[in-house]
Amino acid sequence: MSRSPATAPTAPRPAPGGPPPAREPLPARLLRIALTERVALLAVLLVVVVAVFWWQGRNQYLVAPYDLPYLASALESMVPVCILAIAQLLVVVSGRGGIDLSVGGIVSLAGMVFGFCVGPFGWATAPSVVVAVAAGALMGALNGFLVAYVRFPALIATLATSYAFGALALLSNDNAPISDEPVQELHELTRSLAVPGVGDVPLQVLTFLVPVLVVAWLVLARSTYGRSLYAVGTNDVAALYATQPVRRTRFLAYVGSGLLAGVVAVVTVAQFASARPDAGSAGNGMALPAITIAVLGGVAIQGGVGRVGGVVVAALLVTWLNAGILLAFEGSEGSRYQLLALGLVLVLSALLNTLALRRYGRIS
Amino acid sequence: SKKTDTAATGTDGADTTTVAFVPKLQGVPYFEAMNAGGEAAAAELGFEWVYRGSTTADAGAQTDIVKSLIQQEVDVLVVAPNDPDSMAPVLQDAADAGIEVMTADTDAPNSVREVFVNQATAEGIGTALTDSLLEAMGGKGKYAIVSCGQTAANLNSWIEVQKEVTAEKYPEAEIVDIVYAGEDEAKATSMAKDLMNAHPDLTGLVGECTSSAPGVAKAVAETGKIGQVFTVGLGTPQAMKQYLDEGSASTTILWDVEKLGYLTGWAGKQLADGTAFSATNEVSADLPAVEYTDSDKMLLLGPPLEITKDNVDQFDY
Amino acid sequence: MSVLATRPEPAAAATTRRRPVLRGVEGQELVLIGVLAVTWVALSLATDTFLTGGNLRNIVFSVAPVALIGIGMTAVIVTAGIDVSVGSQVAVVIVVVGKLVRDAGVPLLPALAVALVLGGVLGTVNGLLVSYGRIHPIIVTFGTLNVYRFVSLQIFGNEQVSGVPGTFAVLGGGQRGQLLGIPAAFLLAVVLGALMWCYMRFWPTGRHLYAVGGDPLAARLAGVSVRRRVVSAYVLTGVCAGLATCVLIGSGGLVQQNAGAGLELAVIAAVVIGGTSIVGGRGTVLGTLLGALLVGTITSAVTLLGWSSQLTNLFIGVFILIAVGADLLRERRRRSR
Amino acid sequence: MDGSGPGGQGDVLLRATGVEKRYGGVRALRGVDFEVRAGEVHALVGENGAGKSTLIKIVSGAETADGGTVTVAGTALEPGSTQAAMAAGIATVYQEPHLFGELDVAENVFLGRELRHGGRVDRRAQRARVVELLEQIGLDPAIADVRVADLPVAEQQLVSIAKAFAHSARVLVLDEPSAILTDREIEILFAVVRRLRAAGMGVVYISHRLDELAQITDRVTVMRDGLVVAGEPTASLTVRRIAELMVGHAVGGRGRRQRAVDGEEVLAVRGLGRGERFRGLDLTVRAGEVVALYGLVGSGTSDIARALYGITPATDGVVAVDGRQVRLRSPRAAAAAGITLLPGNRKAQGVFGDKSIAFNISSAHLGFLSRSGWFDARREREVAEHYISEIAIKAPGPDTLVGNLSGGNAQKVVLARQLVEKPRVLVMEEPTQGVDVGAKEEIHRLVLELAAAGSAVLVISTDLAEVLELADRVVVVRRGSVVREFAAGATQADVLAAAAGDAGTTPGGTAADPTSAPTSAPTGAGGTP
Ligand SMILES: Nc1ncnc2c1ncn2[C@@H]1O[C@H](COP(=O)(O)OP(=O)(O)OP(=O)(O)O)[C@@H](O)[C@H]1O
Ligand SMILES: Nc1ncnc2c1ncn2[C@@H]1O[C@H](COP(=O)(O)OP(=O)(O)OP(=O)(O)O)[C@@H](O)[C@H]1O
Ligand SMILES: [Mg+2]
Ligand SMILES: [Mg+2]
Repeated sequence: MSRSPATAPTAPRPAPGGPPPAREPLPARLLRIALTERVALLAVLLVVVVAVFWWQGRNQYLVAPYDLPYLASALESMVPVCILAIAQLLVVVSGRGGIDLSVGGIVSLAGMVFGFCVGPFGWATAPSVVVAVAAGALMGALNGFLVAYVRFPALIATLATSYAFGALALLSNDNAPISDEPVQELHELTRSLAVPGVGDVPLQVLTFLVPVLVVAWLVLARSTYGRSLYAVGTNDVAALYATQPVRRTRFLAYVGSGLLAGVVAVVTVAQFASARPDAGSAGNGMALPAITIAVLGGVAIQGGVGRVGGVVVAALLVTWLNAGILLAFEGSEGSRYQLLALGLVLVLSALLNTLALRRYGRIS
Repeated sequence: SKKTDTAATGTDGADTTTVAFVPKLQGVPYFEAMNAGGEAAAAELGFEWVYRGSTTADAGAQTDIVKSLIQQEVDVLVVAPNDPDSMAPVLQDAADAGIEVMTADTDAPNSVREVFVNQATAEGIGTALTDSLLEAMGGKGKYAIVSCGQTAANLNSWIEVQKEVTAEKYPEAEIVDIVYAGEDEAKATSMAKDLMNAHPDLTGLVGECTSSAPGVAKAVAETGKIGQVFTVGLGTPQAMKQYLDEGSASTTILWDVEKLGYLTGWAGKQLADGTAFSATNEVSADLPAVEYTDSDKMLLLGPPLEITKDNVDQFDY
Repeated sequence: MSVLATRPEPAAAATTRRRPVLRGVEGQELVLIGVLAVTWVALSLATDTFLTGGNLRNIVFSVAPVALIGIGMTAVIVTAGIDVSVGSQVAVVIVVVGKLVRDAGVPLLPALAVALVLGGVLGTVNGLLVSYGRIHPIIVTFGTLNVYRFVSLQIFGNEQVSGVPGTFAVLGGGQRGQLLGIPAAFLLAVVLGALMWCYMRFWPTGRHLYAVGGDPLAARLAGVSVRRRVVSAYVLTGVCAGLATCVLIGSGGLVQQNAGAGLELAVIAAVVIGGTSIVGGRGTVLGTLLGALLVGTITSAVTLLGWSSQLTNLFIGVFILIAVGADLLRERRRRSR
Repeated sequence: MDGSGPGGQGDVLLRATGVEKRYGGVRALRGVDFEVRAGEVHALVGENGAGKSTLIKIVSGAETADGGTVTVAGTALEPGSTQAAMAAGIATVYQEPHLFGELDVAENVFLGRELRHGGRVDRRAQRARVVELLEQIGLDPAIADVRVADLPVAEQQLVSIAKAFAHSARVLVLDEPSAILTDREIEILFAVVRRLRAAGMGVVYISHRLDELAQITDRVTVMRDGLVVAGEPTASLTVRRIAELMVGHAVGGRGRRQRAVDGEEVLAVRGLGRGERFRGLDLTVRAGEVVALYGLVGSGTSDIARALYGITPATDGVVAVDGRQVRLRSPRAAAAAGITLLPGNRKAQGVFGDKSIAFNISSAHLGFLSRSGWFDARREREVAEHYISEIAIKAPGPDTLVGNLSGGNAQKVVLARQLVEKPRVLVMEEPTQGVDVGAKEEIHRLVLELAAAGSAVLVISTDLAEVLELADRVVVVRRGSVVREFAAGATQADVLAAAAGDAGTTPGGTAADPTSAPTSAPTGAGGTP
């Protein structure tokens, strides 16, 4: 199971003396990849979901058309959760039960910092953004120190800090959100951008999400640090023997997670034109949905395995699935069926994956 | 089955107006009652009423739902925002899409909303809560408030009023603590008990929202302090009934939520038809004279109700 | 033979690095007892209200649900699993049982049975998906977290269950829920906790839970029926969730749709604070109960001290770090010796 | 010779017929027939990846065969069930020790088949039994209630052997038990095995130390590429013949080498020490020299290795490489100083199980394989492919998961990692653990080439024959300090005596043991029993 996403399928070993293994026909090959590679599986699912809803929309089965503009505008709610899922990807891959429950708290607190800078302090946007993101990174550094150097279980360390950060956010402005004039003007950062043929794409997709994804991909898939991270996550003792700076590598993963949470804080404040002390904890909070997306995207909770691609496809799938479901019901049932859908997608895709892996003999 | 939504896809200029109402969250009796009122109005005044709420009370989920309604091209959009300022941007989007925007139950002052349907003024609610509690407490003594979401704008505005009124009208009374239990009745109960333990001379508790009102009453009942500690709160009648009957809750302050829903629906219809509101409006037989103040574009349902064990059975929610 | 039996050298290590396992109380438990003791003493000195029956009752009662579910969760986490769906399990059980006792007037014992069985069923689904479906527990339970929540909301059908009678008052927070002045719910948690502690310590199948968590392959090779053990842990958790639900209903009143929301984190926190290793193979129920107690104490302490309630979570966070950190330092010192 | 006991006369206890097993594309077993008789010790040999472990995993129910049947005393065995296999009387010691670090030794031995008393685990009885067992296999009974995680890997191996002995079995399967044991421990093991054979038990014995076979086994079955290629009485085979059968072609013998080493000092260690683990270690290794550090389990050699590699840094003493003094605070520091370590515990310290061969080899050379922070995947592949052919790693390609490799091939991958950047000082712990004759020769050749190329090599091995074969000097460590040093050409008896100290082991004492004579024949294809 844990092997599936990150490793290429082992090519058949030419059995010496025996007949050379028969070449696998293309369709069979595609099927195998679609079933064994989590990313491929999700991609197929994504296409199916969109196609079905689009068709239903065309034939008036939905209360409104499920068209490109709608899909585009739905991306707005995907940006935060997707970035935070990438943050989880970083820390989960770093291994030893890695996880970051504090992203919600960081979003709240960094968001308040941002709000204070822009509002009461009246700073320009650019420096405020830098400060907010830096604040996020700093909080991540605290997590990283506790987990990598003091060796706290990540779950406990980040749970504790999430309580703390959340409380500080509330205390910072005595429960009140900051939403004065300059903060409201921040909404400009997330106004929608008319893209010919598509419709209005939320600006933050281009200004925040895409850059984050590109950088994350480069770091994880192409950089030396990425390699070190996967090594540490797979077996940190072996990594130590392979001269990896185990503690620093793990530490940096949490810094990265905090930094991304800081970015999300900026996006959220801009999107809602107000810095809310409970931004990251309202509703179900931001941590669990992010972890859910990461896990759906094939990030193996035991570490060392996970890809940016998988997380992105998972985020798209969930976002557009939810958007469709809302249109499928007149009344309030929609948001309930969203829960059902998410649950089923999680379990069934994983089930399909394991069955396939057994079928294709990749797990013994 | 096909959703025959002539109104929803308003392209074919069909005449039925659609008024959509987005509550803070679905399933709570309060908003379900508003929904009932809205449906009643829709039936009588002839428009389509859409009620769509999320399963969690947060701005993000609410935004997604508003988006789906914009996509649906409803004519009027009514929102009870979880976080007023956060709703402003998406309400702007709705207005840009040519939708009439209004708020009900909770206002979004800095938004483009054309009217706010207010159940009662903060003054009205705050004063009613304080008066009825101190009446039970005999005009003096220490009391504490168990509120819900720390950031809930309307609750906080009521609490402000309670502080003032207590200070001015009841010099011998004192608010000793304000705690936040979230939308969780069990937590409210446990915190209320903590408060009673922390202040043995406490004689009053206020449950500021529909989950903490029964919560504090339950705490009093469970600690056997009925008659020593008095509670009031903003609870929905059926949830409060048993506590009102056994006396662990003296009064619950509310308003006729179904009428509020009706008024909301009516107001939506007016907006859609482009009829302006007059200073006092005759909405229906039950709502002969609803006041409208142009300065803050607010329709006011009227003074809050004091629900006691005597009149609690008049309400079926 | 004796000539042949030359011992390998009694490596100097033997004395220092090697520690016998299964001492009476594990390190983390000692630390927690210490931290708790200090906190309680400090609070009784700082306030004259802490050391009152009413307050202590309220503390132990409010931790009962977490403690009860924690008993099952400890087993699950020891097998290197996790169950984040307990909150939603509670939601399903609470609406079903709530409606049963209110609308059908079902008496205590049958209602209790329904709660336990229903919880067990929900747990079984998780267990089967984990063991036979071979899906990582966190995926399974994140999935069922959503599915169960959906189920409960469907049963609620847009209205909370109000006016629930006091069928479960014996487990509730009122006088009727007390035994010798102690909340029965808490006593229940203590008794079940003790039983579970013995089971996991002295019974073969209990020990196997640790083996499964330590190295499932090795466990299988040793002839442990891994799948059965895993399923049993999740079933137990479900049953505990059912029981906790009865405590939550307690003396009746209002049952909300958001029942159990966020409970999973509270429980997992209690378990891990209690010294159970999140990667499996190590942990005890005693630690879990102490962990739950610590969190409960802090929550009410903040109110007792009259501090602004936003501070509560800040203190919970800090205390978690202190309690767990102290044990880490002990371990560190032991290793470096 | 002692080996030809009642061998082969007893009736068949275990019979596997036409066993097939595929792993994805890999055909691990291609219709294997195999049988074990009562009262015989049956050797199963073959190159790395021949399919030995797979076969015994299937016999023990740890894996499910794709074809074929396994019968115990005539009755078919339920496939894929370890319980069924145990119930049928098959006890197995797997190649990699499978124990529970968090549980104590006594509990590990009985886990899954606890001694009970009124439903509860009867700890007292278990402990008593374990103490016996530990004494039989020469372990300190005091460890009965020690966390297994705190034991060195060799002792863990012995514990898992004790586990197999603990239950009255009819067939005992030992998969390379000797791979990480000292010769002394192996002798003890043999004594126990002989007793079991005498008691009419059937024993399957997998090993790459072919010289052992003559001492202990009655019959030899040779496997190659998932097929049985020969099965004959041990008496009728020579080590060389067996080796040829395994490899499939003639293997060249090679006598002990004699060469003068006059390179300059590369590694110089003065008064190195760490607490009670080891102290006052003086050691020098010249360019082109191979020095062996020999000691019994727990003697501290492993700790010296860890100190030289900065994992658990030394507390006192100085280390110099090429005359420059270096501070070995972390593995990175050691690597920077030109020291690399081939770790002794492959599973825990060596491999990244679910990662590819390429990943495993490159993991210690990310800097070397990167340009300004960006990783060069193409060069990584090239390096991997180079070593796959260079040291004959049996695998489909660089993308193969190391977790799917046979024990010996995994070991080769870890070794390859040490060679990439031509280290100045190469420290090797058990360099050929679980490696077949052919591979062993290759690895020895590599080590010598590396030395010849001017590196200093420090071999830490408990395989005495290997030590004597490779080393220009043998440094014997006991209780954490050097007790003696031998030049090339020392006899096993001397070295062993020095290592074991006077604790009942004089050369005489060893000679008294009839089996010790063959032991002193050098391993590898060289000698004959
Ligand atoms: N003495 C040791 N023996 C075996 N394994 C060890 C030892 N010390 C540490 N490890 C393993 O290696 C991992 C990393 O250890 P550590 O954090 O010290 O690496 P590091 O190289 O010191 O990091 P950095 O270089 O950034 O300080 C730990 O998780 C532990 O499992
Ligand atoms: N779990 C697995 N998945 C895929 N291939 C495997 C797996 N286990 C073993 N193999 C392959 O099966 C073949 C036989 O492996 P096996 O472990 O039986 O070899 P072996 O004879 O024990 O070698 P060694 O002496 O090195 O232990 C090897 O090619 C190995 O790569
Ligand atoms: Mg093998
Ligand atoms: Mg050693």
